[in-house]
Amino acid sequence: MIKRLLIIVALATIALGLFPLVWGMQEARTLSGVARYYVVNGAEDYGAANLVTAVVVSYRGLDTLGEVAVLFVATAGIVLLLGSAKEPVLLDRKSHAEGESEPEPDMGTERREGSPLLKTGAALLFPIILLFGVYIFVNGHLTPGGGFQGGVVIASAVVLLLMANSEMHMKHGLLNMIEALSGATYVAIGLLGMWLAAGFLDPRFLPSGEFGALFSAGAIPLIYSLIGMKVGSELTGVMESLRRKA
Amino acid sequence: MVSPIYAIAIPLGAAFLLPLFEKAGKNAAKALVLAILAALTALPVSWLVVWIVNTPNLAGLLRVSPLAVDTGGFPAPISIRLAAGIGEALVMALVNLTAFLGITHMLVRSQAKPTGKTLVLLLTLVTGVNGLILTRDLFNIFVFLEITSISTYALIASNGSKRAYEAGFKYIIAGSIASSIYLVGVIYLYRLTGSLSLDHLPRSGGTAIALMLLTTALLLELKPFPANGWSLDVYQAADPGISAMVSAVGASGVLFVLYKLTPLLSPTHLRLIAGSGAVTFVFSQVIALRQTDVRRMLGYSSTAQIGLMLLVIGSGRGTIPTIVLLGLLLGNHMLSKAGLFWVTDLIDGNRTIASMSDSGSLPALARNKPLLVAMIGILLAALAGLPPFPSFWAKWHLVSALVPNGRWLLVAVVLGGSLMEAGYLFRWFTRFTKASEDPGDVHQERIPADVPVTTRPQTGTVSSRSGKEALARQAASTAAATQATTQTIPQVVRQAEQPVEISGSPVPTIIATLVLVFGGIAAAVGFLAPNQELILLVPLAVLLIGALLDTLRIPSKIQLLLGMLGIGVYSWLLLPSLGGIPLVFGLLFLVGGLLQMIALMQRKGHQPGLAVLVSTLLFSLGNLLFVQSRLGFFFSWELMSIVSYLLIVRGRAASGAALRYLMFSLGGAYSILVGLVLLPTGFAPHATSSLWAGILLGTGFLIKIGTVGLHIWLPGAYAEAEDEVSSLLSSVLSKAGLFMLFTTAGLFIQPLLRSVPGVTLAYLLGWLGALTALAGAFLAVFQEDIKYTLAYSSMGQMGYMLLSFALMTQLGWINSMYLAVTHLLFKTMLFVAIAGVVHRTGTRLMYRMGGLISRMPVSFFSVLIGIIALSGVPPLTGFGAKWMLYTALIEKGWYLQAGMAFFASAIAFLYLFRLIHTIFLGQLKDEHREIREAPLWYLVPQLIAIIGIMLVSMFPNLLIKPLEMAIAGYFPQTIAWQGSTLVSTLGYWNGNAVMYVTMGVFLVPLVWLLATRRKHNQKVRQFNIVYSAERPDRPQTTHYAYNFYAPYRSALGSFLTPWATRFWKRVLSVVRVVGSSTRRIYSGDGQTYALYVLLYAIVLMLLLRGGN
Amino acid sequence: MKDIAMKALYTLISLFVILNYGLLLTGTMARVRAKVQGRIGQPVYQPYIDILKNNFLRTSIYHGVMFFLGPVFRLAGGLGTYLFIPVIFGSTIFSNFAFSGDLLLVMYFIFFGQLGMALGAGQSGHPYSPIGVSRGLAQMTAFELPFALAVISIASQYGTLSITGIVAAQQGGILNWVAFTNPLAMVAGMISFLGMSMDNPFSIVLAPQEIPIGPPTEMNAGFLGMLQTNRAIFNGAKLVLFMNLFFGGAGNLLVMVVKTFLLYFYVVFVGASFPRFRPDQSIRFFLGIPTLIGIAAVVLQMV
Amino acid sequence: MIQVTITQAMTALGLLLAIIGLWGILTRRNIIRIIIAFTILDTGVHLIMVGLGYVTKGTAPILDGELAALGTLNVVDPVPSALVLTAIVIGLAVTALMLSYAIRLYQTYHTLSIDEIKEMKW
Repeated sequence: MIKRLLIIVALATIALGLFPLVWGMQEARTLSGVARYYVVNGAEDYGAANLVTAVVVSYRGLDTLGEVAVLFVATAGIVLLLGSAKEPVLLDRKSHAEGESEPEPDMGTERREGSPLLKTGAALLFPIILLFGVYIFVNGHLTPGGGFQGGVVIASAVVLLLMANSEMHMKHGLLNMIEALSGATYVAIGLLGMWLAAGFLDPRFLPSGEFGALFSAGAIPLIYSLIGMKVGSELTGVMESLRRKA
Repeated sequence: MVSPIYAIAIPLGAAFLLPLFEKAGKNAAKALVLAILAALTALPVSWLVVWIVNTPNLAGLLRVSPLAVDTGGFPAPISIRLAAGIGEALVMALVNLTAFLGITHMLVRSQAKPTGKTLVLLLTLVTGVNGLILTRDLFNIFVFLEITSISTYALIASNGSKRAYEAGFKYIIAGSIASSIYLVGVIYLYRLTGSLSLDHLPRSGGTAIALMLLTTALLLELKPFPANGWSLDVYQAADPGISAMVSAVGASGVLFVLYKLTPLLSPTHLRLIAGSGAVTFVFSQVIALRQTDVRRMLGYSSTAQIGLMLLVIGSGRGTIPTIVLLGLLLGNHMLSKAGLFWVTDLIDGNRTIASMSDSGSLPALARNKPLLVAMIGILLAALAGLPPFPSFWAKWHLVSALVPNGRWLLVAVVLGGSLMEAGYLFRWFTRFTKASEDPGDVHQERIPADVPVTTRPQTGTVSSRSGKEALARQAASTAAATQATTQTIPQVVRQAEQPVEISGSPVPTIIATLVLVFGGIAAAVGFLAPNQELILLVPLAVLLIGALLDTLRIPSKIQLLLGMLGIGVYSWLLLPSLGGIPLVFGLLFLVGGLLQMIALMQRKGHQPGLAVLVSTLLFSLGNLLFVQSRLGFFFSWELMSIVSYLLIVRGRAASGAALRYLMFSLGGAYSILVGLVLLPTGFAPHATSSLWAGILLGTGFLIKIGTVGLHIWLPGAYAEAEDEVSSLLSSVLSKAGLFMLFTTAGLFIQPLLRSVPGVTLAYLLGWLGALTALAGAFLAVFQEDIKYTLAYSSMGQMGYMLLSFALMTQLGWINSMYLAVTHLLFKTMLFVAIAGVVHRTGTRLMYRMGGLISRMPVSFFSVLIGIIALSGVPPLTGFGAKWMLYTALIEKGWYLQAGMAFFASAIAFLYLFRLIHTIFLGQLKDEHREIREAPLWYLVPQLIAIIGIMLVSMFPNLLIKPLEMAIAGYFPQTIAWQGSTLVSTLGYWNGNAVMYVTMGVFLVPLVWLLATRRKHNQKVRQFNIVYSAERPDRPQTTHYAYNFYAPYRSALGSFLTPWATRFWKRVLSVVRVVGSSTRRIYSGDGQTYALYVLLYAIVLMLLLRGGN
Repeated sequence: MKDIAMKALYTLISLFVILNYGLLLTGTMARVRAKVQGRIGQPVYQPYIDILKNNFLRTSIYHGVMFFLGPVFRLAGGLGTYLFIPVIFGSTIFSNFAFSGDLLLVMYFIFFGQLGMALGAGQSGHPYSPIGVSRGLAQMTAFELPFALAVISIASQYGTLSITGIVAAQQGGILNWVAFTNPLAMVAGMISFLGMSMDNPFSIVLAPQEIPIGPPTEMNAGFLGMLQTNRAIFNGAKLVLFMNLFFGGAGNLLVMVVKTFLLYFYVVFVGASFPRFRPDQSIRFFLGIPTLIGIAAVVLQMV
Repeated sequence: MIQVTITQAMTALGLLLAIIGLWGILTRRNIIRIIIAFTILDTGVHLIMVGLGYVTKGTAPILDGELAALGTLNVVDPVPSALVLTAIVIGLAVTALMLSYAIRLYQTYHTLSIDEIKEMKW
């Protein structure tokens, strides 16, 4: 009870303490600081129409590399947690001498087979969603969207498929390969930027092309594509791991 | 120079590719990881090398322009910048080295080796930390923070244990809240300044709250007390290899980020950081005292160390740059803490080493794996901040920075916490260094259970029937018990000596230890060189050489000979350059030490550590004689303390006593530390001084002397140490404190002593001395254990020296040194003779001996001379001391002190007679009928000491005149010489004449008796006495020895209550209760921890408001 | 050379006088005590007979070297103590060896004999000896405290520790005695003296009547004779010391005899009037009132 | 009448969400609910970030014809958007990891109640 009271007091304090900060913050009338620079010079610097993309992939490219790494770390962590660690012995279960490969009908809830509607719909939609995902990351430097968004869309396609076919499994080897190679290539592109252009992750070692075209803005589309593939494969892997154990 | 970008790009790329390498072969992946970590270590080292080569001096090195790299092709505020300055390079090198060793450790151990994803996560963890260190962008910091955190979250679960899952989940909850706070802080900061680059943030007032949010989040990531319950579970539950990485590597990055933020922060922020660190430091130490799981204890210690570093970051500018201080502390912490975690991993067949409980102790470890134990000792010493390890120097400079600013609370926190830390760390150490029969706690003296304690005759005689029966029963059972113990002991030992297996290779731990050692030596050279005091490192060199000899298992005799040779040469070179008081004490320390070493020659075979420690101790005592700088002195003093601790801990049942010794020594050393810092211009003669410096220094020295109230370490340490070592401690080492009192008084306290508060101090000191003399004598009277008797006797004698010193008159000081010299001689005789007796009889309990005069006449003679010299009976040296003492006291007008001293000296008769009687006179025991005289190596130093005593007795001016010269000029002359008569203002004393008269009056009756009675004399057998109307046939029933002064005990009643011991026990229990009740806040509930995190943040924000 | 010969001669005279005086005093007091108890008592010359008898016994049992040396130590202690005290103020013959040390020397030399005796008795192996020693030493520590305080008080009063100096300061009339100038010190000292004499009520150390207990339990024949000789001399020495300290010393032998006789008579008087204390009682006694008196004496000198 | 700007509205909403999230983290017993609460907290923070990046009457920072008509500088700040993108992904990663922890905890402790998951303390 005291604890509950303490929580209320704490949250009230936070609310009261931060509210003036929130409420008193004047809405910006115009851009200032680095943002102004980005907006003014973004197109010129990298030739990317989507300034957010320019910021994400190039100006603050290191953040994005880190972000990819975070996702990668989380994937690795999930695999470590759910995949490789020793199987705990569950109540009222025979010991799992058979090993890891068998999918467990776990948690007392049987995994149901997808309905015919879901199955058909999934089969129909899967390539379209996949294509949509690719579209999103390839055009990341021009329109809203980018590697992460595209990757997530791709992963959602896979989720759909997995929901439809409970017995289906992704090929881990292939996923790993895509993940590893796209990640490594990303780093390599970053290094190329350093060696061939002005700095690490500088996309301008490729020609910037015509402003607004698909193949423009240096290596940005390339990077976004790699990110898209990596994110897609990673999220797929995550889904697969979670599903297999849960 | 290689760009810092590779430090991120390469490991990250490798991490991405690692799954593919894994397919190519497990070893390929492992090799790749190790190679990358090696490269990461080499990278910052290469920068450092270039900088060092290119800059002429240290100051320039600290101002070297950092190696900056912008990403994305644009300069900093627009893009993210990485920069590596000297600090970054230093921390990176340390982090990567530790990580390299840590992963190597996990790969070469025999338990679960990291493969696949674990390896990937370890690599990303290191990458994240490198990123944290290098990046100059606030949001980028967040990204790397998350890489580090998420790697950690996942790694915790790597051993797949239930507890690890629990710990990990709690960690995530708390960590996520901290991240959210950080994000809010970053976005506000961006909104207010329009920039995220650390180098381009304007310092404007409006950002204080945003900065505080950042600071709070970073602090929370650093696990501050009390918002850190979740982190401690991690240390306990996770794989020790992972714990080491989390503790050593993970935290360093965040810590460095906080350091990077400091230029932006206001003094209020910094105060909050320092305060947070201080609170964390002290409470973590207090709670750590109560831990039973070593890993959790190490976890608390980690938290505490981080707190200390926060304190350093927050407390601002010091005498040396903060980054150097931080580097010292961080490097020390990382390597030692990781090393200790690895150790628990290495010897953890049944988790025994990771337990603080008695059942979990490993008594056999020290014997089976001496090198391993030595390694653990080094790691612990480094962690506890003992010289010469880096944190020792950091501690000195930290306190030097805090004291002048008057931040007393922080000083108290730092030193108090360090003391507690040393306490629990070394308590763990004793768990596996002690012998199996060692109870491990501190005990007054051990009377075996076969003595009927309940029927202790209270009125002092055994004439009552029950008393006699009890005595008879006791005798019978004693005999039985002795037999029984001799039979059972081997069994006990065998049972306890389970084989201790090292699982896996200790090489990485050894490398970490060596890096620490060499880092410490390098630091020592670096800090001592500016004062031209590199010679102070001689003891360290001796220690290293000795350790080498020990590793080669060179017999102790040879080692001792080498040591004696070394000390001889050292004395030859050093002593002629000294004069006055240092010369007197130089002779005392070095020549006295040589005398002690002779007795040690008795040891056969290889005695690990014995010779090297003794030699090192003497060399570090030698340091005290000529050291000039404050730091140099403190270094030597602490070195002396730790070496003597190690010497004591070698005793069979000494672990508890040694720990107590260490605690008091360190407490004293910390008091001295503050006192030294308070001295305005250092450790050199000058005319001004402060009262507090005097008091603090004095307290430190008084602890070493064993002044009453601060003495409770003394009896155990002297008694439980090995027998010859006791002699060394009592006769030589105990004078170190006295010497420093003389030195400080002579150099800079003297002006103070002329002032009014100084006079009061000296007066107090005098009373302390008198009380010490009295308490020592009284305590000695009632001991059954011979070594405790001698130990308390030493304490009493030191009391006289202190009293004489406090007089601050010519005669007083002469007497103090006269006592010091003669005490060296007669205590050597007594302790070494007793060592011989104990060696032969196998017991230390006096009532188990008796009648040994017939078996060990030389030892008896030595003890006889010793007790006469000690008691002050003319004509031997003791009387000179008494005469000078009382004369000086009465001259000074200290009448009551004189009365007390006289009473103490009368009490001394009691224990002295008891000592000689119960051992050498009375009835010889059956089991001692065949024993022989003490070994020759014991007799030699005794004879030398006897010769010394006799010489000084015959010709007191041989000693007194040089002493008079040594202190010439300090005080007005109050004594005069008329021939060989020493004349004071009150009386006179002619040592020669007394000697002749005594010899005359002794010889006359002797000749008479010989002439008249010789042919009538009839020697009878042992039992030819009539006692209670029968002839006794058992020595045990007839030897009056147990509870010898029972009437005195009953007469004194509650006067004998051990107040000091009680007081210190109370102090300890208060600390423990605080620890126990404080740790209740760690309820184990993840949500409660989250609430703490939140409340902590709120409190910090409120404090910021209040501070502005 | 002549000086030394003369000094030796004087010493012998001094010793001869004190020995005979001591023996006679012992005999007389034994007689007095007997009278008090309603007995006739021994002849006054009995101590002479005892010593002679003991010295001419056929056998003397002995238990070892230290046993043999014990009486030697004891007698040496008695002789030495006596010889470091100037007996007659201003007399060359009776100045003894007072030039070698002051009051402190005498106070500590008292221990010399006691310690040696205790050691000798210890080797006998008889448990009663160490029991006696343990009681004796324990009691000694207690009564020495008020005595030491009294001495300190006197030393501070006269600014000297030399016995001759103290006696000299008391010359010129009975009112100059310490007994009157510093009565508290005198009281403390005289109570200590009772303990030092080991007569009732502080006689448990020797427990002479009931059982043969005390340090000399096993001493016999020549050893005992030597102890008896010592008792006479040592007693004399102590009496002289107290006379010098508190009662103005003596200008000639007659005064010395009168004063010491009265002093000894005081001990016997108290002894005959009081029952015996247990050791712990006597310790507590001495550490109580007499010590407080001693402290008061010292404090009076300080203010 | 009080003029509520978009920034104010968004940040206030974000704060409200964050506090709701914190409330959930601190009071819910079920681990899954705690995780959900965590995502709410995250969303709140993200909302604050985006809200602070709003520029009055700004449009999306994509340089196309539409924007050229409005004037180049009339866009919202692209930096918070970029940061939020990163933050979202990181939040996702943490959430996924928490969920896998939840699975493991359920398997080892056979409960999802955080009350019963406190084996280690002090």
